Amino acid sequence: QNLDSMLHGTGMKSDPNQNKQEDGVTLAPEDTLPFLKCYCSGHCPEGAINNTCETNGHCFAIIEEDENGESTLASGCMKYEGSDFQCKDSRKAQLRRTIECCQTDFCNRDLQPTLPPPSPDGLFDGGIR
Amino acid sequence: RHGKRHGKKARLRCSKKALHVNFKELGWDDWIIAPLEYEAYHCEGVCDFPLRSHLEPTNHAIIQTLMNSMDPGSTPPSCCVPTKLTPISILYTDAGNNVVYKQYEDMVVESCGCR
Amino acid sequence: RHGKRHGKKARLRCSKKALHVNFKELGWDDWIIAPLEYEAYHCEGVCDFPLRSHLEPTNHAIIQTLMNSMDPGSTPPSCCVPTKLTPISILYTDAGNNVVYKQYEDMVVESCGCR
Amino acid sequence: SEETTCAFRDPYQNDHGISESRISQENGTVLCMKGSTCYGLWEKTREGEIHLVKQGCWSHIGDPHDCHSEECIVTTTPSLVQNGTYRFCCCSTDLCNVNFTENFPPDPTDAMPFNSSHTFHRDE
Repeated sequence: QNLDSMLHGTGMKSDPNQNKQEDGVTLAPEDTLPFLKCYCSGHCPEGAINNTCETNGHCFAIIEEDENGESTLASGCMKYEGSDFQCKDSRKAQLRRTIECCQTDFCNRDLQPTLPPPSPDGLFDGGIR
Repeated sequence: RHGKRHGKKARLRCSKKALHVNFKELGWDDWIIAPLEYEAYHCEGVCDFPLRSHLEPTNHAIIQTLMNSMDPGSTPPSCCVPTKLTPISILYTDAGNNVVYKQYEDMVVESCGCR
Repeated sequence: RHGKRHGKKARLRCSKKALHVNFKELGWDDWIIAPLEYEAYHCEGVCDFPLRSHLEPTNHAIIQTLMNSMDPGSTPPSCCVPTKLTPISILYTDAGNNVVYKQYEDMVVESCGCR
Repeated sequence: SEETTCAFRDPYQNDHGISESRISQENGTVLCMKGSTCYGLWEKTREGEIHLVKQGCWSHIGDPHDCHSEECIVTTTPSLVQNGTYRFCCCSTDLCNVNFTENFPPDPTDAMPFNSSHTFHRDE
């Protein structure tokens, strides 16, 4: 079997982040370059130095409880695109968690989100700030 | 407790892992001249909430991740896949036994993300 | 026997499935005015050899699929993810309680593929 | 499908993604891209007063069944925003978003049936 027949010589460019400019609309926030520095822990990008990451969106801190009731605090960088959704989170998540977002350098280092109270029916009314 | 889970294996989050490709083992050393092996990497790990910015999530991946955290049984999580890839050059002999130099696109993972 | 596996549940191949998103259920009807629900679809199913052309596999996905079929334990298969997405319009109120009309990119799956 | 002309009103001037060239300020209309539909948003107070909030192009429909009627009919229960007083609808013919009619299931928690099926005109 020949690699050539299986592989394409000039593969499709898979750059999902084309700059989406449409008839004169200026650069949207989601297309700006990273400018905000945040503190990261728990899941930093590869090559992050001094627990620092960069983004064009928000810094965040999140406390979440796992299936065994153990809670973890983590923090990091969140892209602008979709931050409306991620910072508002959903109050109907199965596991208890609270996320807080902010937009100044390293503002998430001192954030101390607290877990929402468990709700009677096992689901909880997740807190978002 | 920042980012540490004691006693419980921290779930591997979406990241780039090694994937060594050996064309000889694939049985292609009868038509590929060089290279006979290369590091392709691959992407592996969970895509959980919140999707960090270096994972370049689309809005759809973010919505799907939220729906998964509401009801894991009905909606699968988003998937950890390559988001940036680079080419490699390959020297091989074609059907007419000519030696051909070609650049094959999207052969090496540069970065991973959740989609 | 073309394409039929008797007695064994045919494995679901990578394809587009329904995913109905209800912003009210997500608890977002306190900031989103319209729409309050939409069809986002999602991608699900196995990416097995050979990867069909409509799944628009990258060269890396083809190589990874081959390596997986040689040694499933050491290399995961490529993953079924959205390859084309379209936007939706949303009317919402921002932090200043202004009504904003915005086009959110990449919200609806148009096609799926293996990456 | 052809381009659609819709009534246009954007008091906050914060619409993202509509280029100025397509807006005609004098008669308050906008020429929407191919495949787009029109939308309108009004506020209906408890006393029944109607205030126009926004009108324009609805370019990307979330649900394939939405926005294909010739008239602007409010068919879904309003969101909680602004205490449920907003009325949103979308439609697909020229200037169909000048006014709206209501035809949505009353909110079970609402004592006074707040939905009546008749036409409300644009703020003059």
